[in-house]
Amino acid sequence: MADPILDIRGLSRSFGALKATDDVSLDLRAGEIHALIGPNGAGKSTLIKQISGEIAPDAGEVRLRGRSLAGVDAAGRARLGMARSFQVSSVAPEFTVLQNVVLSAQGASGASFRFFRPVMRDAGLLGTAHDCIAQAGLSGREAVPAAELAHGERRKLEIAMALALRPALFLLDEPMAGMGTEGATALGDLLDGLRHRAPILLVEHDMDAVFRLSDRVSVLVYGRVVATGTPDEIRADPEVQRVYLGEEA
Amino acid sequence: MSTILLIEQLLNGLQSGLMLFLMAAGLTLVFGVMGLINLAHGSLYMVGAFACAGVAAATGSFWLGLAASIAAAAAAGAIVEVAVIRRLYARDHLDQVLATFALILIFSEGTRWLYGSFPLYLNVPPSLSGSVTLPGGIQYSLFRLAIIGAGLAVAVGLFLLIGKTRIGVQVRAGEADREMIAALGVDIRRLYTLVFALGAALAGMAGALVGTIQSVQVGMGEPVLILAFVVIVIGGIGSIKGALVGALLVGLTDTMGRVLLPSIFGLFMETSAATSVGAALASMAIYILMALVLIVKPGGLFGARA
Amino acid sequence: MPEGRGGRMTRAQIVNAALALGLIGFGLGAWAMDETFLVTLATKVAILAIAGAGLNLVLGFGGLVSFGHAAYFGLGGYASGILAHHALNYTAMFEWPFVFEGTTSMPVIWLTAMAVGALAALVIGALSLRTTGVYFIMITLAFGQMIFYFAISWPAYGGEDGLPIYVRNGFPGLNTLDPVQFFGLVCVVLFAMLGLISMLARSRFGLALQAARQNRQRLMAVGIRPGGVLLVAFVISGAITALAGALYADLNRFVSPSMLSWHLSGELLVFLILGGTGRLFAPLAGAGLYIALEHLLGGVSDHWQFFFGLLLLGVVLFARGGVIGFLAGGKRHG
Amino acid sequence: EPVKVGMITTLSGGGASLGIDTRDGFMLAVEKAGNPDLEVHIEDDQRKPEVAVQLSDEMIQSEDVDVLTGIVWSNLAMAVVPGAVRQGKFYLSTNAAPSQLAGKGCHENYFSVSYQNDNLHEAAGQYATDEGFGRMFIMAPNYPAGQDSLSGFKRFYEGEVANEVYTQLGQTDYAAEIAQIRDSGADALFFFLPGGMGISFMKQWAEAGIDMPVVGPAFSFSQDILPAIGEAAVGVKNTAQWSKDIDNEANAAFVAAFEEKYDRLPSLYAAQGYDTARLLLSAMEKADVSDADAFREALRAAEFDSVRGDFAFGPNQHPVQDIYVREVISEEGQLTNKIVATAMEDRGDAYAEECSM
Amino acid sequence: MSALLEVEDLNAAYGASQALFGVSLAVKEGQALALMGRNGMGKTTTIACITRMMAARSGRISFAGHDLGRLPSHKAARLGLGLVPEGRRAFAGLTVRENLIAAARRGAWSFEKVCDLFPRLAERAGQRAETLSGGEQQMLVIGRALMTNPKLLILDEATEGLAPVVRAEIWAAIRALKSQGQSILVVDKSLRELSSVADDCVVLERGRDVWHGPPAALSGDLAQRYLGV
Ligand SMILES: Nc1ncnc2c1ncn2[C@@H]1O[C@H](COP(=O)(O)OP(=O)(O)OP(=O)(O)O)[C@@H](O)[C@H]1O
Ligand SMILES: Nc1ncnc2c1ncn2[C@@H]1O[C@H](COP(=O)(O)OP(=O)(O)OP(=O)(O)O)[C@@H](O)[C@H]1O
Ligand SMILES: CC(C)C[C@H](N)C(=O)O
Ligand SMILES: [Mg+2]
Ligand SMILES: [Mg+2]
Repeated sequence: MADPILDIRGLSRSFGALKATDDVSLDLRAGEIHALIGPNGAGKSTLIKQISGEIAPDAGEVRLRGRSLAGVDAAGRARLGMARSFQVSSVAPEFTVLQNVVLSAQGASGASFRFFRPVMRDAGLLGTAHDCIAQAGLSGREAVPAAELAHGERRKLEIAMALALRPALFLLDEPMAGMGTEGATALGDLLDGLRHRAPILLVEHDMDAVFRLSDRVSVLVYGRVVATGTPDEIRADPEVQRVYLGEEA
Repeated sequence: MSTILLIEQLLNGLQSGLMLFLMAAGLTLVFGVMGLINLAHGSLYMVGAFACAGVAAATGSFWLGLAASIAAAAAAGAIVEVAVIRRLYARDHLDQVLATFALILIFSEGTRWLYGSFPLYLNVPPSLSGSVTLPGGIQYSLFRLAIIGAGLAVAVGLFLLIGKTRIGVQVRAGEADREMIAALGVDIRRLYTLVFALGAALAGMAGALVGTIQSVQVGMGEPVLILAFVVIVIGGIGSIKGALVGALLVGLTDTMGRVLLPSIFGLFMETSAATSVGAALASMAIYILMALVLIVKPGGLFGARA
Repeated sequence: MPEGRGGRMTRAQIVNAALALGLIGFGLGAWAMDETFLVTLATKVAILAIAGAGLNLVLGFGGLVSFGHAAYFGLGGYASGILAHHALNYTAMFEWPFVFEGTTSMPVIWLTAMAVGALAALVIGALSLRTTGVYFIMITLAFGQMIFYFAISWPAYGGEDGLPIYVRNGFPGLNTLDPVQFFGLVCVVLFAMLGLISMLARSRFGLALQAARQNRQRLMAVGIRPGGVLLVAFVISGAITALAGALYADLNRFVSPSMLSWHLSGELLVFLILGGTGRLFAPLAGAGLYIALEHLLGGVSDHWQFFFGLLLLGVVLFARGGVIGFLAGGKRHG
Repeated sequence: EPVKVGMITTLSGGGASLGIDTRDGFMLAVEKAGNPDLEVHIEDDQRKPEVAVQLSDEMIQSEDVDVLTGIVWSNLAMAVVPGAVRQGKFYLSTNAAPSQLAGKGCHENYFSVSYQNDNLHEAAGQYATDEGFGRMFIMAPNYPAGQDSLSGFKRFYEGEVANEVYTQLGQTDYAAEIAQIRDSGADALFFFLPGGMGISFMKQWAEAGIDMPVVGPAFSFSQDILPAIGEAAVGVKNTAQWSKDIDNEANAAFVAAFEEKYDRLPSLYAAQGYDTARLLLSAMEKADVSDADAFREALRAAEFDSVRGDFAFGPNQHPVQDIYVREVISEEGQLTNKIVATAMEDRGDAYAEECSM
Repeated sequence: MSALLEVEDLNAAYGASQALFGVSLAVKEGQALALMGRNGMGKTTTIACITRMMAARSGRISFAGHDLGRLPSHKAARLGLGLVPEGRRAFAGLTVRENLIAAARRGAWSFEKVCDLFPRLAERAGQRAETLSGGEQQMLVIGRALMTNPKLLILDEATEGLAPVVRAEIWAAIRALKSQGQSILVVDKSLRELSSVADDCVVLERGRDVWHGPPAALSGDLAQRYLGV
């Protein structure tokens, strides 16, 4: 089997006495959706932040295509191809949808110190942006400032921005939260197609989506990975049922 | 330098620090806790000083003057909050800067209109005038000792009010999300008026105390305002403990810098030049201190947030 | 700046054009009527607008509230004053590696002032950008105050007394002592700077800069480091404001530490807010209104500052988004 | 031909009291003279150099004044005077007289009617020497006028300087300095702290209860701020070229008229403003302002009855005059100054030689 | 039984763009009403008008016999509205305990009872809200609303981002609350769980209330049409 795109080894991070992640190892292989589930406060977002470089781990390392990312900051990791969405929508509120996505495309292009040409007339960036907006299901809302979007629409904008980075992999922190059944279904279909472009590490509490989409599922409890397996294996795991799934399994 | 002189200078630093704390505490409440940049805080300090001078002159009693300073500043604060500030919470900081800048002009020129350009004076009340001999033979002004006491008492009171009471919790909740705390049934408008008036009262009291040992004049609040901002930024905005520590640091740095730097430069320079260079560096000292603190701790010493 | 929707942009453009024409018209009109002083006043507005434009780049677009921009303004002024001082007194400014006796040539002075401003902004910016929000406001103030006190107590160039420039510096082909020619020169600089800023704001750099104001976390996540973007903006801003300082020194034929004082930093902020933060023409609108009110009210009463305060208060409370926001409507950007 | 005077002085903000007195003294003389050919424009400089420059531009360019006057502060004078005199205007200083303008930078159109900035400090030094103070503690703010002040003092002081301290400009708390003074064991204290700084210092000084003679230039004890200092000032010695009790007709008339018109006692600044106007009026009697050379000669002659008694200009057009030592006294419930000695007679200044006029 | 909350012909707008067009709904004492609709259809806007966080253009809102028309939002809340807002909005700098007591009013719900409902919160009582996990924050704001002991509990997407077990617990809690007679207005995406508590449903589409009825009737075609299920 090919080497994993993303390889996480022994990541630990404590906040005071609390071990938010505790010696977590997992990997993300080409073409897969790897779901990360676990109770609230298990450390999923903390793990994503360590992968994306927003917070530094106390121990352990992250490798992207075999290359260690130690010392690379969040912006550097984004340039290396990590696209992430935030659990709480994080966009530029005064920018329009289009400007937000163009910003993302510009980031991917790596050239932000250009002082002369108007960016909103850059055909290349605009093309990418319109594409991604359409894929995320936001067509027609390009000119609306992000602050005026309804909650669910802002979630979609996050997805569009991640797409525009043309990433090597996606780190999605609860992308479906707040989206509504219809939106979640559409997003599921989108992710389903996306995995072949770039693998996805998906944190989600929407179990329908998780079991429908993922190739593998890891379960994080109190900062530790307690199980990894196929959706069916996880669904059947009594421990996972007890601490996380409840009667839903 | 003799030990006695050194101790006396430390006391001076402590006293000027606690004086600053009275200003800074009100500012940090309004600024850190209510999220409002109030440049007019110095004007409230001035209002307190003028009220004290006016009432003390009319009644002959410093204590009535002091009470009047607190009342007048609190009233001025409440009026300003209701008439102007209240409309600004939802705006960004910059609108607040402009509006409170306008308030400075109004207060300063208004006071000048009423009292003229000539400074007023206040006398230390007989019961607190003169100096006492402290253990070790240190002569120290009684009034300044009283200021030290008042500053410490206010520090404790505020610390309890903000940290330990439900009112404090509600005010801080208001700073985090004003709309939300109102939607939960707290009359945040009235609460803010009260807090603002409290901050103003402290500033007014500081103005009266400082006016008594210095002078009462239009514009007296501005330099103190800048220093108070320095203090709360060093300490970390919104933290009463930070304001206290910051104020003491600034007071001590300023006093000791003024005293020590010229003599230090005197060790290897000609006296006149040394005193002048030393004095120059001393006036920069607190700003250097602030820059250093912020470079090392970008959120101030006790700042909750960056 | 973000492209507005529909007719909004044009309305803002009309206001901008009116402001530009108003300034030029006022200056020329005053000149035609032989009111030399009013030409000088218009020149002052234009120069302060340049300084404000420098601040606007970081504040309006980048969201950095610098409370220490007087530092660059004053450094630009002193660059001009010191160069002219040596040139006029025929004293060497430095003798190594070559003897340099200063200069009275504006282009050279301008470049020097901008270089000095940029350098100061680079150092101060690099240190200050570690902080955010109010802490940033205060650390920039701190650096400003340090330079201010330094200028006051450094006797070589006049200290608190300041440094006179007996004759206005020269510009090739112009008689800068003629108020209207100097006014014209300043206007050209002003509109060049506004053009530059407008271009920057629309560029890729500008998009990143404005994103840095709104959400630094997001900017990082798309692979752009806000620190670098903001620092570059800060340096450009320092250079522009220093250029204004050099012009101001020439207007007054005098530099003093008051150019470095926090009052001036505050006034620059007030111009921007009064004009409408984040609007390209805010500095011009704000400085124009401020100076006009100051001038008109000053004649009415000794207590004019009282009424001035009331007027300013009225503007904040009732004209949201500053003068331009009030006139042009539309969303404010900052 | 009428003479247009532009008066730029500080009428608002801190320090307004000095400008107001200057203006009131000047206008008192103008009104008493009732000369219809004298027209005065008064503007407020807010104590800001750049505002002063703009006002002078306005007066010179738009209002076409012949004479400028009124500036209180040296830094404003440095900003305005060189440009104004180069444009052919006369400048008559009612107060500020920085050394640069007395020495190398002197100009034929520039006259100081008050003094040269150092004079009062020099006189204080002379007085300290005369009194036999062997060790003096000297103190001033750290800015050029403060540095000049201490060097002026030392120029004529022959004893030992116990300590030399520069305070911060605008400082209001002097606890640290007072502790140093107490500790120094000096015979006497000389300080120069103009305006609010002096008020604060004196009040704190009195509180500290240190038994040490105090000497200073008149600025800290002039009539406009004495009431603010209060009883603390009584007994302090200060040096001035004028006092309300100088015994001559002109002075008596001035003091009476000033009190009558403004209902307060005149200060040093009022006297200086008054003398300046009287000098100008005397020149107008003798020459037409459009003939600059003649007018200048008439000014130089200084043929007017100064409230100071004898008055003459030295070669650099700064006064040559007596400087007195005054003591602060309480008189009819009011604090005021009384002459107790003459510190220097016919004193010119230290910079006249550098002036090549 | 008379309606606790009654909204009639509500119109509201964000600046120039109208968001609500004549919405009407009613919550009866002791009952639960579900407000449903796709993203951006006006659910949150309706709630903002009811809680007086946003001024309606026109329409009538009455609650417990009072007209909410002109009341400031804190007064409306004191009449007994308890809001769990969309997007959580816990007071970031305050500790869990402080968040809970900040707006507490006397009644059956106390700190201890909330901790019984959400033991997680008891464990984290001294931690600042901004450092809580998403789900913990969600529990916190539900607890915060309960601590005001409201007559009507308004939940806007209260289970967003919660683990299935917790979600189940919260739905259980909501059902329990309702069985104790608590009146509830609830917005959620999950039709299945809504059906288990709601007595009545209102569906919004583009700012209009296009459908009223019991949850059981909202299935098949209707659900597909209005909710995309
Ligand atoms: N900055 C911090 N300081 C202290 N504790 C923190 C901090 N950040 C997170 N925590 C704690 O670490 C634990 C893990 O938080 P994290 O946000 O990673 O959870 P999560 O698995 O994403 O949960 P959820 O599904 O609810 O979003 C939580 O208990 C949280 O309170
Ligand atoms: N602050 C705002 N400014 C302008 N328009 C807004 C604002 N908030 C919401 N809107 C618009 O109002 C409409 C209704 O939004 P609302 O938030 O009420 O929808 P919702 O039904 O709660 O959606 P969701 O399920 O996504 O939360 C949407 O078209 C949205 O774009
Ligand atoms: C009033 C005086 C103290 C003024 C002083 N001569 C100055 O130049 O500032
Ligand atoms: Mg999470
Ligand atoms: Mg909603």
